[in-house]
Amino acid sequence: IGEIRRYLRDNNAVRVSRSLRDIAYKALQVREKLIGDNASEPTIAQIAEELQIPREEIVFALDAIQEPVSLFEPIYN
Amino acid sequence: MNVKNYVRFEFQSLPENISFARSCVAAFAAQLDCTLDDIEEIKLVVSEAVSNSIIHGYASNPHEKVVIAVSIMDDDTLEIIVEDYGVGIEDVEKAMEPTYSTDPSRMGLGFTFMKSFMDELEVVSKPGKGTTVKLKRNFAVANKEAYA
Amino acid sequence: MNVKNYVRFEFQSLPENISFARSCVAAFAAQLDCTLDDIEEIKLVVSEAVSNSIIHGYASNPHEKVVIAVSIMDDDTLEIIVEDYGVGIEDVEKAMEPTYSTDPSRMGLGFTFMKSFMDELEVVSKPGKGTTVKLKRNFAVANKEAYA
Ligand SMILES: Nc1ncnc2c1ncn2[C@@H]1O[C@H](COP(=O)(O)OP(=O)(O)O)[C@@H](O)[C@H]1O
Ligand SMILES: Nc1ncnc2c1ncn2[C@@H]1O[C@H](COP(=O)(O)OP(=O)(O)O)[C@@H](O)[C@H]1O
Ligand SMILES: [Mg+2]
Ligand SMILES: [Mg+2]
Repeated sequence: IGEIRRYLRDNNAVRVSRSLRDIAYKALQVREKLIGDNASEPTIAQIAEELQIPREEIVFALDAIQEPVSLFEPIYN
Repeated sequence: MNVKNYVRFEFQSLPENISFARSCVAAFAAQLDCTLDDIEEIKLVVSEAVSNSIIHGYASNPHEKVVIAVSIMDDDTLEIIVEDYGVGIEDVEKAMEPTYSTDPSRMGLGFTFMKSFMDELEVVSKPGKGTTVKLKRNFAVANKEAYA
Repeated sequence: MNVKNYVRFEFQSLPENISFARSCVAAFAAQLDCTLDDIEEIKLVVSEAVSNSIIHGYASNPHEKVVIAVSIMDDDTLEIIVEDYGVGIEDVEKAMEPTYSTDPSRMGLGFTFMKSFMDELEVVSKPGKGTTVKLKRNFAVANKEAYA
């Protein structure tokens, strides 16, 4: 069991669960900071690097706090 | 063009899968050198195409299948193909006109958004057979600056 | 068992797709009534299975194909199937033993994690043909309380 725990820790496999909201909020904060620093819109790779979170998790997190489906089209009804 | 990475999804024509598909395609596209704004546009475009397949193509029957194929080409080009095997479109040119919709309660702007957020939009449809929507966008830096 | 929702995806055997696949399966699984910790465990399990296909099955050749099929059954059961068409496993029972690995630099705990985080693990493999890993977990409340 000790070995398994060490493996998990070393591989950063099971990390402290962070809510999608939390990740999304941090991503938006970092984006603002990077815009301030570089006077240009950062790429997702730059945000991911700064947060040490995989790019796809940032994308899913931001999607989770968004309005469902389309901003423009009512889907049902 | 050289395909650098590729994914193909098949999923049930359920409304909850619109947002799932949108997130997955966006997550895959995030491998390209692009911004959060670019990703928002890709999400919108995928939502429009997938919801068209479910709502129009399958008349909201949840037991059908939607297919999405996404390719990253030459490190800077994204190609998204959304396919259904539903009712198809009689007159594609007409369907693509802004504000045209066969459903009076809808805005008829889906194809207009797809065209304006992507560099290329190609729709192939056969009544009774289904519809294929092919979307392409280049994210090369030169290209980005041209818009600035 | 009644399939409530289903997605199947195929992608290239590239290392960057491990994290992509993991996120997609997690997003799909989030339709179930489960906790953040459950989702983290599902991610881990998918990473292990997909990386096995890429690293062992395909010896890290990026031009091959990995397939994942995910089903939600009866509102509370998740089934994940990860499939490759790679070298296969000679002795599945041995491969599943804790700390067994054909690569001395690895820990040999992938299957052990899959078994411990899921309710069912089934591995079918044919040398020269490929490997199918089927994982199942039930998220019913009764089940959850038994662990509490
Ligand atoms: N996948 C599809 N299958 C069948 N018909 C479609 C499909 N996609 C679009 N259409 C037709 O094209 C029309 C225009 O589509 P769109 O621009 O997205 O507007 P809207 O969805 O608001 O009607 C739809 O009203 C429908 O008649
Ligand atoms: N998809 C696969 N294709 C071929 N061999 C595999 C596959 N998955 C697992 N194996 C074999 O089973 C062994 C044990 O796998 P695992 O428990 O994940 O440990 P590890 O990946 O650390 O070696 C691997 O070393 C490999 O020999
Ligand atoms: Mg539409
Ligand atoms: Mg392994």
